[in-house]
Amino acid sequence: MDTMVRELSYSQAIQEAMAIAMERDPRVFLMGEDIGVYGGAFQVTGDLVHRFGEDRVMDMPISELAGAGVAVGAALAGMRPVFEFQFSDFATLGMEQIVNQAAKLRFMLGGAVSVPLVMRFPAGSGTGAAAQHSQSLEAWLAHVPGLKVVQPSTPHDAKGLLLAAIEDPDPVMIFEHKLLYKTKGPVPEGWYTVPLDRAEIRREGRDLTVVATSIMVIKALEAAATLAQEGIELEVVDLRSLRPIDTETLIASVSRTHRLMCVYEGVKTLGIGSEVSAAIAESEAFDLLDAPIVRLGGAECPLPYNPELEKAAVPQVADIVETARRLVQGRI
Amino acid sequence: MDTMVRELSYSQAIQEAMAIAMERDPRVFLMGEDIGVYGGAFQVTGDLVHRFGEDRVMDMPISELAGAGVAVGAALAGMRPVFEFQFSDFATLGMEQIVNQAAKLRFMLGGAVSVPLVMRFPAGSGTGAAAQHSQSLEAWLAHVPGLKVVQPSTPHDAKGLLLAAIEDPDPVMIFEHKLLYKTKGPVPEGWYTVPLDRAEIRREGRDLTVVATSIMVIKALEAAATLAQEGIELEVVDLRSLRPIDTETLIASVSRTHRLMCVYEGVKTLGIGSEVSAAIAESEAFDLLDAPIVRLGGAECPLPYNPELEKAAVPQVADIVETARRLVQGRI
Amino acid sequence: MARSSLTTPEPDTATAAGRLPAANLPEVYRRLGAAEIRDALRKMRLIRRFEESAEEAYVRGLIHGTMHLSIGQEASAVGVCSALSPTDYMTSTHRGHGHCLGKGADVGRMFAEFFGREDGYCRGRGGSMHIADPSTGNLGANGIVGGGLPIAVGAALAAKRLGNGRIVVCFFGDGANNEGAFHESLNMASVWKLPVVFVCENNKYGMSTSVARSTSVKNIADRAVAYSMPGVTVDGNRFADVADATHAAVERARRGEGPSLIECLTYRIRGHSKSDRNRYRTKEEIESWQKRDPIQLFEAELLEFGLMDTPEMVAIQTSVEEEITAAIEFAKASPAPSPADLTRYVYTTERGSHGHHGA
Amino acid sequence: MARSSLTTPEPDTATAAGRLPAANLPEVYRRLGAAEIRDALRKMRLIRRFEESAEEAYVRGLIHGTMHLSIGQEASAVGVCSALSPTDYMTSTHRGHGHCLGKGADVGRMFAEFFGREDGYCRGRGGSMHIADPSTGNLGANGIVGGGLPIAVGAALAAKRLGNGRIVVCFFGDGANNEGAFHESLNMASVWKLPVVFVCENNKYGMSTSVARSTSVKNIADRAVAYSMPGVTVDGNRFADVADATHAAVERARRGEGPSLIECLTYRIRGHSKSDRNRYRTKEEIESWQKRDPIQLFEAELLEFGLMDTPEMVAIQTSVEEEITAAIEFAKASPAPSPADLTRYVYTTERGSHGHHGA
Ligand SMILES: Cc1ncc(C[n+]2csc(CCOP(=O)(O)OP(=O)(O)O)c2C)c(N)n1
Ligand SMILES: Cc1ncc(C[n+]2csc(CCOP(=O)(O)OP(=O)(O)O)c2C)c(N)n1
Ligand SMILES: [Mg+2]
Ligand SMILES: [Mg+2]
Repeated sequence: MDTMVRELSYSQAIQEAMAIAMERDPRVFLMGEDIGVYGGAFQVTGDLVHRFGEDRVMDMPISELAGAGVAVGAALAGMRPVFEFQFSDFATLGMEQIVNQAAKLRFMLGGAVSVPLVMRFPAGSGTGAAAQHSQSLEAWLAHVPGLKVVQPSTPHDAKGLLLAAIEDPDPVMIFEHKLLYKTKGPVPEGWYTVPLDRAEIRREGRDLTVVATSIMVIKALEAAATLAQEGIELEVVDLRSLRPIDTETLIASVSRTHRLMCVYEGVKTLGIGSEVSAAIAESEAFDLLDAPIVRLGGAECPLPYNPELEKAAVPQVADIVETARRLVQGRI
Repeated sequence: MDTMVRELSYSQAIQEAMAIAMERDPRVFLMGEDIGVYGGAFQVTGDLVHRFGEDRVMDMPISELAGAGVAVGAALAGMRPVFEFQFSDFATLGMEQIVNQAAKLRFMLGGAVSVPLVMRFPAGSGTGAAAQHSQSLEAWLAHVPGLKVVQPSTPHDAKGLLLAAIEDPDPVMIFEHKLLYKTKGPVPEGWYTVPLDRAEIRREGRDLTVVATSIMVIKALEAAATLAQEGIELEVVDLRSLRPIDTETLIASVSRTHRLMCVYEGVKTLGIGSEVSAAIAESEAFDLLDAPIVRLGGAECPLPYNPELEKAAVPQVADIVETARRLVQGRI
Repeated sequence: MARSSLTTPEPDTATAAGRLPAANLPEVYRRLGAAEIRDALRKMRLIRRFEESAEEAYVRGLIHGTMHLSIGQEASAVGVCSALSPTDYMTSTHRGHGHCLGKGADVGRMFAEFFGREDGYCRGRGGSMHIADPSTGNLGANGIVGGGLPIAVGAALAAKRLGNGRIVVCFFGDGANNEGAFHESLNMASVWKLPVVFVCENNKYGMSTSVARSTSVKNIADRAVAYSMPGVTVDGNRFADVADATHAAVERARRGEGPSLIECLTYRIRGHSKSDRNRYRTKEEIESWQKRDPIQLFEAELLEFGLMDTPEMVAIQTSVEEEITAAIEFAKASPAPSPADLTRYVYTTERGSHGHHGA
Repeated sequence: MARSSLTTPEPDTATAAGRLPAANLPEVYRRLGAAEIRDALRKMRLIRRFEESAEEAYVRGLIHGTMHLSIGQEASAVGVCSALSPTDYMTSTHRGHGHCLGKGADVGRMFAEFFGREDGYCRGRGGSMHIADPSTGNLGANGIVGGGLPIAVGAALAAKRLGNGRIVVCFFGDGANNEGAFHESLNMASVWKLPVVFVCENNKYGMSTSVARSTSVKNIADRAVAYSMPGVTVDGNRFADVADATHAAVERARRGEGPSLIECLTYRIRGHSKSDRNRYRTKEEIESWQKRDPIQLFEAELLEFGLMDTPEMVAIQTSVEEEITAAIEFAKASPAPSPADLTRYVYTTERGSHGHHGA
């Protein structure tokens, strides 16, 4: 189909989703710091303010806690806020409202309310912005019942997940990777959704299941291409949904490949790969495993400024290739 | 020894540690909400204000973010703050200072400073205080390099870990369980420390390693006593240190028992047991495992008010007994 | 607006309302009809008896956990609510029973919640600290000090955007006024001229910490200047003062002129919660405030102005007693939630076995 | 205290400092010796040239990441620092190069940090946004808007407890003044009467958002009343105004009378960071502020009052150029950190292979 070949960047795809949602539903509005005339720190909202006006593309004071809470209150009172944290690191200031309020209100009130809000978190390293502007904190929120958490790796999913999130009656947290914003890919026109609870197999392969998230999906696919030349076939699964985790797809994949490796940028300890590993180790797939479950995650340090150190702090393609090879060859 | 048989409650042990530290080191002071004349929401600081004065047992305004940051600044400038969050749930308001500042400052400044502070978090459910006063959020902080995170399960360790934490040059986070405050146990007099990075085997057993944290250690020991009557011998390991995790002790234990179960109160998904499971599944102990690694964690919901629901939301002794039995009998 | 010059009222020397000359008849009595005034007094009684009964039930083990009683603060809850319409929103606090009843909640469903039952406002999941009644605009108590402030601003933003004419009342305590959420919320509400009335119930303590030890300004209402909004300090134990100040702020909000801050000086007679040993205040202080009981002050004033007579007041008490008794029976009869439903209500669209449930 | 009646100065019509009658000689010139005044001017030049050179280095690819330049704000950094002693503490911001140099940091180590090298102040781990120099009391820039406010209060608490006579200066921006951290920090500092001087560098924008759109009060200094501390608004482009206001606040702090708030009205000439397209302000606005260049104003004033002559000023420029050139050479020659050392400096007591390291 014609519409399928159109390419957009990840950030254009997100912007298009927001525009479509605002066109369709007058309750949808955007809130964040410098998302209006500035267009957002990563130019994701771009020129939307000129199209939808300042009431629907709202710059807010630098007040992340109240900002997050305003989104909660607006959602309770009939609106559909899409809130942007300028960097995911600043979520540390909004955790109270995200975790104690947004995530719990429906439950605490015995189902009397819903909190239909979306929060977007530009995350990840690779921009030389050092320790307070480079974190991947998605695991925190994936630990919290009441939230749904997704991490798109392609422009297609960035748009489809955002539209699904806006339509969803519950709070959905979307972790976007800053280095993906400029990556391009096919994006259908118009309105469509991608399910908030499904992993996606990006490449099939018999030797090893690699469960990756966000930008690591791209790196894992590169690693898979390299290893394919050696006859090693990786099955690359894009986890995509961190809460809930699509264990069904993961178990099915591991049952075929008998080996599992998790690749993610967040700090290794208690990062999302720890959960994937534990979910498989406790499942029926455990008995089918031929090798230890290996995790490649972020280093156990804050993100450094120096670019070489920064690269060393998160898994790179070469690390994936090397570890996957050893794993498949029974050397781990 | 005489001094060993003296029994104190968990909260008395903590209070004694604070008193000893303040006696020894004039830089040590306590900060928190209602820790002075009120004695702390859980009476942990008790009468210390009368002994050490308001400058060293400082009530603060209800300002968790700045409070945490004041502790950071005071630590940088030569003091040794021991900060109490009244409930661990309110850490959501202090995350910025804990995670972006306390944890990262030394690294970001290339080792030019240290941040010797201690934060205490009364955590856990069982008091009927519902979803915003019952969380177990230790996994969040255990995900953060730069922090050390411990969870004492006995009065002995509560004192020894706190003294070690106060002596430590880096930020140490201590998660205390509210239901443990009144439990009693032997506590040596005077100054001693418990290492911040070591797990402790509480009961030896050949059939199954149960790695538990905090109050779940007590429950696991009860379960072990029950199962011993059936001839099932649990090895109960008190994880105690969540960052770093003492994988050495865990691997050694699993290598003996060939089975692993993790029991913790925090939400199951991405709770501390997920990390323990993943660490073992990736270690040399993997090949020695005879059964899936099972996690018993908190339910995937906020903590409910109704007492029956509240109990159902966290692992109970009967759950541990039942799951351990099935695991050992090869029924999982 | 009732601009009281009160700072910290000296309770024992304060003028009893009943001795005011009729020329000073507070506006509220011209504004409200007899039925509304009767309703206000009845609500104050109902709140008082509700909390006293809850306290008894707690002692008898029918209620677990903890509870924050607002006995002594009924004039502020009811005075504020008397200026609201049923569709207006409210955010409340951990000390929120009065707010909830003031806004129109049903006592039976409140007891049921305290008893942890399915007919409770939160189906037994929330308890006292999360009591809410969205059907009367109450978006909920909050276990987080200051947690309701940003939510109120958000609801006001929604009301403004949706143009539904609703306004929002946001209760918070003196302790909460030092949270960052206070600052950020008042600033945003003012910048965006949102229809919200911030009501600080200054009962002199945040748990054990007095305002003097926690707050670097004499009157919390003085902080309003930092947000270019009107701020007034009123006698929070006097229904009429609270009602008049709120009425003015509500009118301003409805006219689209933005937020206001009202500080109600009041006092909680009971301890902070069930674990309070009252070490931070004196018996004398408590007693001096008991002499300014808001219900007694209100009744005295109504008698003085000839707006109600004693038999009517007695009738109110009787009907309140009946309502409380019936409510407790209702609550006791309500079923407890089933542990099988533990994870229900986490998400609106529930996966797996539970499917969708109606109310 | 230099209590300026300035609100938003109209830059093009403002009186050039040089035309002030000598009777109006600002206090600072009586207080500081010739060497100190010279040092202040030199620091302003050094900051300017440091940032211009860093900008060039960025374009040439020697620096990566992003950078927040304070060109146009040098008078506030140096004016404030002129009132401090070397042992006093400072917390700084993401726009902190001027603060850091003002407090006495070495340009070579700063460049080395920007180049990500081991001789950098943060051994290449921090970069521009985390530049710090504890040896001169600078506890660090901060990537979190408002992040330094509570830390400053904590350092002041420590200074008070340790009785070491130090005071703390806390820089933050107009944008930061709407963070909860601002409110909580000023309140605590006031309640505890801590020796801290809060300096708001109001450069009219927080990134793209003007003060008018973000802040519900005309002068940020007016928020001081909410914390019962003195608040003044000064011309932040005029060294003398900043220095006098800071001196008064520092004296107050040293006397144990508590904190103050100073608002310096100033302007950043460059974009917010390297990604700014300047869509939120006009060329005319920028140009009008360029006419009030703080270095030029300062030089004009010094000439007018006969406190320095042109040859001296030229000599300063020359020596600054030499220092910058040498510093860049030093920085370029400094080794890059080894990836093997990735997790060094996470903990003070390092386990495993690394052991302890000296500086
Ligand atoms: C963020 C947060 N910090 C601390 C607490 C514990 N706490 C509950 S109520 C309270 C005192 C609140 O004081 P105030 O706002 O004056 O309300 P009052 O209890 O006097 O009605 C405290 C400290 C909390 N629930 N939330
Ligand atoms: C908590 C937080 N929110 C947002 C940002 C992104 N950010 C960096 S600087 C800035 C503007 C700050 O404005 P101001 O305080 O006025 O300082 P200025 O940049 O004008 O010097 C913003 C929004 C941040 N770094 N931290
Ligand atoms: Mg109070
Ligand atoms: Mg600014």
